Amino acid sequence: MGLMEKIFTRSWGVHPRDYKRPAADAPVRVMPMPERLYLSLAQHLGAPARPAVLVGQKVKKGEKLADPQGPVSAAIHAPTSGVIAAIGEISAPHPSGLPVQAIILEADGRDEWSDALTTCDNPLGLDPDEIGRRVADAGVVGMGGATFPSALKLSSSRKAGVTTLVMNGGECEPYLSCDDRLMRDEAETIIDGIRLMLHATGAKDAIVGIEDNKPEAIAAMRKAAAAWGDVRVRPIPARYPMGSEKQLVQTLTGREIPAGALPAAVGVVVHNVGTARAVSEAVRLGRPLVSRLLTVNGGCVVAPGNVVAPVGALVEDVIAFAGGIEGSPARLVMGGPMMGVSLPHARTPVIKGTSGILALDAAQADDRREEACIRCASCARACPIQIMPLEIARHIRGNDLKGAVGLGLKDCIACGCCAYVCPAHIPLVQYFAHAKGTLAAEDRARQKAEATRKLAAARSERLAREAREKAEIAARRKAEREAAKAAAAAQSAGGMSA
Amino acid sequence: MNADAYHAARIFAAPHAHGGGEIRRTMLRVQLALAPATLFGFWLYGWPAFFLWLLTLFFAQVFEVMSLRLTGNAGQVGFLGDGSALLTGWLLAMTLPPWSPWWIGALGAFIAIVVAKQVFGGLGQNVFNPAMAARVALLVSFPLQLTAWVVPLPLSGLDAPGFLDGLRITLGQIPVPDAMTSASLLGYAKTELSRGLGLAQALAAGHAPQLSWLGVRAGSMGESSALLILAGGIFLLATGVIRWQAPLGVLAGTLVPALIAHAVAPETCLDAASHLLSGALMLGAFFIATDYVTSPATGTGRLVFGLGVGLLTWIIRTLGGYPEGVAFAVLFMNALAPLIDRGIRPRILGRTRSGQPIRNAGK
Amino acid sequence: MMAVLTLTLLGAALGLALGIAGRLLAVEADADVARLEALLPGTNCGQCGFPGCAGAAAAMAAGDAPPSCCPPGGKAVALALAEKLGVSLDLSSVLDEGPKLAVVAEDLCIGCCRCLKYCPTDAILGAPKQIHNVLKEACTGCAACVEHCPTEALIIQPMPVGWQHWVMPKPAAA
Amino acid sequence: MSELLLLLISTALVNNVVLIKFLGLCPVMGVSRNLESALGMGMATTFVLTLAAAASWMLEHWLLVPFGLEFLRILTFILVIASVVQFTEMFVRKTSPGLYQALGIYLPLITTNCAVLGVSLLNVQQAHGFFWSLAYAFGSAVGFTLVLMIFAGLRERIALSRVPAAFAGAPIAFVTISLLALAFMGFSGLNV
Repeated sequence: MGLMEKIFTRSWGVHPRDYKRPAADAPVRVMPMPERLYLSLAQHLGAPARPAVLVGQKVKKGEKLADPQGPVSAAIHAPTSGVIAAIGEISAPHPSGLPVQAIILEADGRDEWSDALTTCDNPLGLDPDEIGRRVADAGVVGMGGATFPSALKLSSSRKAGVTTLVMNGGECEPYLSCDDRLMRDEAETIIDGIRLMLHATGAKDAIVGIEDNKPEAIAAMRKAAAAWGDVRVRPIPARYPMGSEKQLVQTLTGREIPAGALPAAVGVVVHNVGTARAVSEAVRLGRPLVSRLLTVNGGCVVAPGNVVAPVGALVEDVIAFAGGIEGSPARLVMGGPMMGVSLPHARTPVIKGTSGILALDAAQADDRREEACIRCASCARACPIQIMPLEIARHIRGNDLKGAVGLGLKDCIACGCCAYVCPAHIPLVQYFAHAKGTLAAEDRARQKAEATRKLAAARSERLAREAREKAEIAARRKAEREAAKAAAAAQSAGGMSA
Repeated sequence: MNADAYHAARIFAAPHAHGGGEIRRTMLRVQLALAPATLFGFWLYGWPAFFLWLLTLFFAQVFEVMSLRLTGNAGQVGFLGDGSALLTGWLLAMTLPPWSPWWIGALGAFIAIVVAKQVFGGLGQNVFNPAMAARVALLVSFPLQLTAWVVPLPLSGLDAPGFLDGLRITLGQIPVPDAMTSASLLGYAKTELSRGLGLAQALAAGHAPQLSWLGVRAGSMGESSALLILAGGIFLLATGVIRWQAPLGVLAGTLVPALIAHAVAPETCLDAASHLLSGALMLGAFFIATDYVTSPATGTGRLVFGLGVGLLTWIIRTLGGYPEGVAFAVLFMNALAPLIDRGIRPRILGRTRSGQPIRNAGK
Repeated sequence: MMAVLTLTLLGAALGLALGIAGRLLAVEADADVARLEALLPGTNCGQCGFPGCAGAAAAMAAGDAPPSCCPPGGKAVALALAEKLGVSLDLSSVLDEGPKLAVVAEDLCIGCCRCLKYCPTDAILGAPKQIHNVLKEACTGCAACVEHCPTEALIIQPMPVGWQHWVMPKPAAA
Repeated sequence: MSELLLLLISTALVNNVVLIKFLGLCPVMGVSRNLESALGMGMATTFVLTLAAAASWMLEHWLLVPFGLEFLRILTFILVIASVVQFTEMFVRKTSPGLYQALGIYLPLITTNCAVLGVSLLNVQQAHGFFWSLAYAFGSAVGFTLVLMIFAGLRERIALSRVPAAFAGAPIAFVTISLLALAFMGFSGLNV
């Protein structure tokens, strides 16, 4: 970056040291099937899946283990053949380490595919809705990390009438190289998946955005896409968070997504390149999403590289396969270093959205004491959505969440640029996460209060009605009695007069 | 070690990486940028200037550590701390008459560190620039001492005081001889104007603005050499410690009215070069108005802030009762900074300036 | 004499002007109580010591009760009330240990159905001689049921937090 | 015209009613917790100050002087000011209940804002004409509003700062306003 540029340009984002190589250049290794797999029922955005198998049941690879529950949810399939050992709790791949419901599958070692898989030789001849159905049946979710159910995204894009399919090959997070590797090794499959997605969404063309620090991937994808006029490969400048939806769409199409809206608002839908591969596998081969390529990297990993791991494998097994740990890691992270979650321990499973497992040494994690904000506004300059992290964090510190929302807290995409550049080492993202969590909890409390208020009102109404009915009955009885008495009196009087 | 032996020490929030920036390094860079002008000042004004500088820094640090002890925040970063108190002391020393007695430096350090900074909660919490608050408080309280500028010694016929004499001057045991003091250019112009003399006549006698570039003239260390201060500022710009908005604003805020006024009334208004090169304007533009803590946080805000400082400086110098106005201007704009920050915010991506989601113009 | 006359006339004139202005700018007695009541949980659990939420709202509007008087409402309700009332609130005075829940101790419940009729939200399910159950979604943790259980089988516990609803702790301030 | 402008600048900045004349400190300390109510207070005070100055000028020149009742000046001025404040209170309550609540007791207390009476009396003392009185009052009120808003902005920032417990609240507000007064001293002697 030239001197003049450094002084005068208003640039968003950061240029972190990427640590991608040598892991990106090492050939992919396929992890042998572990003895037990732990399939979290909540490995996608939305409602957890509902188990469709019983304990003790034998399953084959690719058979459905759990059904989606509700509109935003995804099915889960068996990554290998074996027996359901239990349905119980396991530590979630989440900083809290709180338990999550999981299906525990004992592998039988034969790894037999189910013979009920629906293959298709001419998927472009299928109805777009049928493609969506098969993608849903395969339990495909967004592989970039957000894990939004892909079928839902395909069908809603079609309804919204999107015109452009943006394929995210940015992979801007440092350390991670699984998308890079996938594009180098399986460009043909990815392009096939992209063309299926074009068909399913009704979009006219697809743009594959790849950061220019992956020349091999760009070359491979260009070669594979050359045969198709509607798929273009575009190198984009390497800069974090280029892979974020809003930034990617703006860079590739020049369109700015309105706050709070989906990319569909500007006629765009964004999918990850890994998702395209999963879609192709699901539709052509009928194979559900049961394993994925992920990067094992970080200063404490003996042999960094990309590993094909079954969904449900424990993190410690994956690391052990990748050569194990040297030294003592300062942090164990699932996902990238900028937005990934720190794990409490390694006995937690790989899920569909796990793009990487990082064992970072102390220098890489850079865990330093928080100092006072000097208002240097480095964070504001780094922020890709141009909120003022320093001001928002001040308000959160002072418990003024309302003020924080007014300053744009809800626009924050939690990319971590602000905390990355902060010279005072203020955990800005933690402040924002805390505030967002607290606000969500308050929302839930408010909704519950609304619901219970209705219940209470219904109850007092019921009590009032019961009291009223009781009173009416009593009044009727009394009236009847009086009438009877009067009748009797009249009778006796009549009798007397008679 | 095996992965299953790992247990997180606590809950870590993302990101799990850091760019490596440090407050201490930023402070160090600013100090580095001040060094050339300061060394030149030592050469120009001799030992007393050095002692005053040393004492001011010393007292600033002592008061900083004392305050941190009292508020229970001490000992976290060692005696030298984050270097912010040293920087404040340094900036204050740069604006004081170099032969001031020691207690001016000590009192100034007290006002800067304790009253203007630690009382507000320490680093990053103050709303007024500590060095400028101290400078204004001193000027208002001790106008005599604060305007006793010595003539630079290398050019004067008088002998420079030696180490011991210098120490005694700083300790106030030897009064500064009248023959060695002189008004600064701005002060001189103001006095002459009030005596009814025109500037052309007044400035003919010895005050040559060209000397300002070299800085060989009466004044504080911070105004001695505009050239060296400018070099320091460019160093800060190049290392990304400061950005261009505030300095440009200050320089333009003074330059534009000075050019116009001098063209209209050359007898009563100083020329632009004198304005830019005299007093604390250069120091203010590159080292004071760029103070992160007390200036607005946005680029546009900093430009507005700088323009305000520059314009007010010119107004006070030209129309006001004080010959120099940078410190007052900075304090006044410091007070306005929260309002500027409320008024000028960057447009959030996907929203209009008023905060509403944008319409789908791109579709 | 002149002075008295002047002052009297001046006073009368200004008084008249203000009287007219008062008519023109009259503000109807504000519906403070109703607005406050709308913020309260509305379960009439009585923990505040006033007869129902309406009573508490009236007391707060009259200044007889602090905005922190509603235990089931917690911090959120206290803050909302304080804002409506235009008073500052010392948050440390609000006891808020997060949302709570009544739980039936299954080994103690005798299925007497006595608690049922005291629950303001009908959150307790039960039939005679059957172990009762508390509907998590409907229970406000108001504890109205606790004292009516003959075997002390009803316990108020903090609402369990799942990982989806887990809130990132605030950074320990440096 | 330009003289009038200079008078405005002079009263607003150079001879600022709050920081140089030290009048009306009570609302400055009391209603400067947030910017919105500070602005409301400033506007209400501007209204009262200007109207009171006009009314008191008329009172002085059409009633008190002709009848030789100058000894009633303070009494009648206060009466007029109180009425204007009453009217303002009704008006604010009707048009902006939120502001009414935010200003609280300080709204009726404008009556005892010594800046209002002070400016009216200064107008008499300095024998200003009617429009000159209005401009003087308006300029003073603008200066008052300016200080109130600057101070509110500073206090909003300080409210979220880590002020040591011993200085939290009123003490830090006094330290701040003293430093603000130092900044305004730069305008002293301004030849406008």
